[in-house]
Amino acid sequence: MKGFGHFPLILLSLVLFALLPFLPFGVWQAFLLDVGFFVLLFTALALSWDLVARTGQLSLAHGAFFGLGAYSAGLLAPQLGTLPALLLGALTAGAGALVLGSVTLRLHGLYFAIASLAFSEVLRTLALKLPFTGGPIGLPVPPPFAGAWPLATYYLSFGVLLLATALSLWAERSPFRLAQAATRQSEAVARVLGVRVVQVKLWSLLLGSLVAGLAGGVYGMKTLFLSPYDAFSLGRAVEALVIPIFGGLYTTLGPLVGGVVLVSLEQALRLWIKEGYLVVYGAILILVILFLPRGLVGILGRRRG
Amino acid sequence: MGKVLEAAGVSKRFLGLQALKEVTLHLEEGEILAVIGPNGAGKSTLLNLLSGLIKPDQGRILFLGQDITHLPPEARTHLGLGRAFQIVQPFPELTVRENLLVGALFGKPGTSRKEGEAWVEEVLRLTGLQSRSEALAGDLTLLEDKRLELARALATRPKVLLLDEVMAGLRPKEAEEAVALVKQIRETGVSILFIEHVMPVVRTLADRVVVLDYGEVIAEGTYQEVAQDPRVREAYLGRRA
Amino acid sequence: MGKVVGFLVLLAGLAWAQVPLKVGVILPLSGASAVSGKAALNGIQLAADEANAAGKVRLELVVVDDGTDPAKAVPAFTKLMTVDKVDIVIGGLASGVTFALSGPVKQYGPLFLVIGAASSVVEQAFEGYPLFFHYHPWDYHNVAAALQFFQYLNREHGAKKVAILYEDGPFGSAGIGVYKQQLEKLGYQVQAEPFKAGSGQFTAILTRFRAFAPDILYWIGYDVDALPIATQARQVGLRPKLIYGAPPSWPIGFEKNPLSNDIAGMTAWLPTVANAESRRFVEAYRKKYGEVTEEYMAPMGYTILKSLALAAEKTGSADKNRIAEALAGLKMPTPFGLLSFKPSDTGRTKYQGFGSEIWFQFQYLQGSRRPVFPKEVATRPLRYPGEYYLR
Amino acid sequence: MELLLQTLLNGILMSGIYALVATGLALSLGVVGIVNFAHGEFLMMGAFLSYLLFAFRGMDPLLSLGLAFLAAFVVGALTYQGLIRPVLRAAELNQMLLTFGLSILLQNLALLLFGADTRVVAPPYQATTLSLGPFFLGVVPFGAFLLSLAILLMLQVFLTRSRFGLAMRAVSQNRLAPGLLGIEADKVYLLAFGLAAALAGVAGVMLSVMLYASPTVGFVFTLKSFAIVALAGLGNLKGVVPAALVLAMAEALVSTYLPGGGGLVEAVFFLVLFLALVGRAWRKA
Repeated sequence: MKGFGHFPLILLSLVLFALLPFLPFGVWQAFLLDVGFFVLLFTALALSWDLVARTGQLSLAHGAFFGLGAYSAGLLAPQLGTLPALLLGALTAGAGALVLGSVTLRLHGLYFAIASLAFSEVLRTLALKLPFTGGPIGLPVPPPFAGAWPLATYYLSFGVLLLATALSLWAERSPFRLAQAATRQSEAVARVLGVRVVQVKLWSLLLGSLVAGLAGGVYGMKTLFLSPYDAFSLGRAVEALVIPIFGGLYTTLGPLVGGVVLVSLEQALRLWIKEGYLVVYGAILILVILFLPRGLVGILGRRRG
Repeated sequence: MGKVLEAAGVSKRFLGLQALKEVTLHLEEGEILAVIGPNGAGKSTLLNLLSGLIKPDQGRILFLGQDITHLPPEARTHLGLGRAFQIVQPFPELTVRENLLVGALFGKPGTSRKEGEAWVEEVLRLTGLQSRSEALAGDLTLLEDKRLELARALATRPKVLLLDEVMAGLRPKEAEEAVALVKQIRETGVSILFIEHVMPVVRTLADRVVVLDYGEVIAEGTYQEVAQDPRVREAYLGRRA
Repeated sequence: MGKVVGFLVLLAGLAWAQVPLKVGVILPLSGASAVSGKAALNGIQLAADEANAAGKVRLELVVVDDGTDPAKAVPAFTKLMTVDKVDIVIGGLASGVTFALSGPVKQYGPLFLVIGAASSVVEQAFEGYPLFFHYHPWDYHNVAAALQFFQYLNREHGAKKVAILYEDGPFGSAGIGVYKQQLEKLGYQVQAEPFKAGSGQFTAILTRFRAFAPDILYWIGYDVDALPIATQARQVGLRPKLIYGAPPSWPIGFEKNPLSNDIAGMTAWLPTVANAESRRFVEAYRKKYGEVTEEYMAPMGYTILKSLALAAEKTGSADKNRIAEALAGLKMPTPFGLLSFKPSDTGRTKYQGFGSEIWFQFQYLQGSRRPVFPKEVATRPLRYPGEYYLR
Repeated sequence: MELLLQTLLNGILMSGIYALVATGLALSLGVVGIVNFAHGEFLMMGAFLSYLLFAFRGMDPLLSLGLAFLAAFVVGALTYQGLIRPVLRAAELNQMLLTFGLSILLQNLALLLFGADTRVVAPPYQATTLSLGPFFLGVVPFGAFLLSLAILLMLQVFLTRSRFGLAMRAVSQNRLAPGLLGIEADKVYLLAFGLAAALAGVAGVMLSVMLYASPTVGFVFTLKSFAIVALAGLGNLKGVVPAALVLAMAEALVSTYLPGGGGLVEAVFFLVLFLALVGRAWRKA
């Protein structure tokens, strides 16, 4: 299908990120790696949101998937080790997504968004109240692989992005893309044309939540500490939605470019403008919508869908 | 010839309004059946029931002898029951070819990408949409939209096709073309049930006509037969007066 | 503004300044803890000015914003370590963010002077880290100070019932279990209810408390809750003899609101505190910023940088280990009283600056906050019961 | 029994202000078709206006009400002209990102101008309380409730009696195809968006007296308003008041009767919402 045109660009940026620890940035090296970590992670989260949005489900539950993954991985890592804990974290998020998805099948657009928001708020309260989560005080998380390898978190984050990109590219270049696009544009018509809409929606939500849960797990291993307000943050869910719109919806390249630009931009603005940097950030969002209605990738070509 | 599609005593209420009342009708293999009736007679409800978008309160729907009353729309499509909508609803962000590909790939489970693409080529040719195949569906003219609607239903390779006022809004010349197209589709072995307002179209196209009024079947027969039926005349004229 | 540049360089005018010292400052200048963070930064900058003017050391501050968010704090801290190459960092205001910094701190090994982060979870995270200087009291100190007050209220005023409202985030919930247990040990009957900070809705909980008829209404929350609690207690007809709160800061203009009258609270410092250091600080602060601060994080930041400058002066070196050594042996008067470092009560960390002794209780009396407990610092007697009861 | 009645009373009082804020949101959603994430920032502006006039001019917040209405209306109208009108035909998600950007911008502008501090006003009647037998009634919440009700009634009259109001309802019931956006519709949109902001501005003044003014005061209310509007049925103006009542009651009952309920209020609020949305969707089919 389409999307071949951007493939070299996607590949190039991935290679750049893979090599980032070895590029000569001098004193900025470590700082860029830390920024890079969060760029990769939040870009992956944004891609996972886009993957779901392609079916027309506007998820505000990505903060919840992120939090589910973060807490499950954080709780399990001491017993099971890093990778199994991350995997189970992702699966927990996936299970949450299937529960959410199957009861909200008939909700569309903003109704789905608000139901998923409500879901997220309820889960946050659970994290706050359950006896084994550390409650409001928070949960310490061990670093990955007992801290043996300093670049571990960076490459874990890179791995999450790689997975998100691979899933997104697969979805974009297989018939699944048509099923998603048909479902988004009209569920009734899609069904009459034989698209198994329920499956398409649930699969998309499942894949998206697995990536989001994985991202959450890696996040905890970087910050070493989770609290319900941070891990289940609504702000993070919103960021996951802002990035794809900013970069260009329903594509792989859009969230990728959007994530790299927007997350780095925020870090840079904070560093150089400091007070009131979010005023500039807000203004940039507005200007992009007004002048680049298809997002940043709108500059590259006119297609989407 | 046997019955390919059958509605047996189908009823449906909406919020206390009786939209369909024990409707029984059938479609013969290879036949073109028209369902007509004044506005609000329940024609669209009937089509939605047949294609599975809504479920009947009572009665059964049989397709090729199989009870499909409780099957979801996509499963009916997989069995070979296709449908085109009255208000054309292309996927505007996909190209014409991609629109058809949706039907071709998902309409029959197990269709390979290659088979699907080949079939889409054929449908494009049949419906005269080849030259527009790479255009975004959102950019089509009304006539092209109507063709796409038909083509997309056809792409699912149906044995039975349900058409919902596909001629509405077309100029006489364009309608003539569309009629020819529908006849051509029948030639490929597809049985057709269609809803129509435009009477000349019904006359030239339909082998048989069923008339609905207030959710009930009030007449059935050839165009000439039902046109003579006093109840039909009353239903149409009485309301207009 | 000069602040438009990413960092702020303060240069002493004295060319013969002896010890040049680059200090990283990582504070929440945006996000939930921005009020405290900015106050702390003001105090730090004031102290840096003074130290540079004195001429024995030359301090250069590199300030970064942690955004009250681990995802922003970690890169910002790394930048301090690797780009700005500082050996000494002042920061760690919010507990969650400080915890997130524990990994990078251990990795880069700077001298870490911690201004806030009262949660004892943070203490566990930094256990065994040799260059960890924690100035602010731990949460168990806060609990101890408040309990002392409760003991006094019980003994002297016959208070028997406490209703506790605590916000359900880490700030309000951290010590709640201990509080309940200890208050009951003191002979109190306790009812505790969580609430969500900033929701402003207390009528329901307060209505329920009415049947309990508490002597003391104790709320552990933020500045946003101060006024709603004061008004809604009256509106549901709850009449405690004392409304007592422990937010990190109070609303601006609250003292001018008659509803604040007789509300008591706990703080480590007030601009009216009578010690010499505090008066000097207030004067200097007014001169530099043109206003008086009410935030205790301002003198806390001031104190930290002062102590650092003093230690650097004493060693005459910029080496972090030698400065740490000097800090460890330091005895210094501060707006909070005497500062000296000792191992923490739990023994987990070696250098704990202040303890429960810096906390005192004040009351809003006729438009300003006056210390009322303990006796050594009290400038007015505690009004008990308060006017919300007498009404 | 007394406790129950007092609880119900508390719930009813709170529902007024919820309904006022949510009605504004429903107006912009139902008439203009815009999901306005910056709605809470209009509220925040009202709260700050009230605070500033009180702190520097000694003006009673009651007098600020009218001013806040006008000021917020103007800001809303300008927002429509400058930002919303250009994106009326854009995809819904684009509109959402735009209003989200506006929300961030306004909130942080306030932060830059006024700092993050919580600010309070002190009118003499702030905590005045009526006691009716065993029941207590705060004058300010009661007044805010009555005022909200009055404003909503006036809005109702405006929508059903005036020409513009009728046009507005026509638009909300049968949203015009974007291509048919005529001058009339444009005016209707402008008016509706301005009105929506004005309602939030007035609510902001009330909240400055009941709670406080700060850059983030609007956030909770935006969130709850979205919940209420969704419960009412998106853009359904008539459903807003009952929905606000249901959610306010749920909150009051939970925090009164559930042990530890204060911490569960939000969760219950959203649980009710979730079940209602899901339940309705499955029943309808």
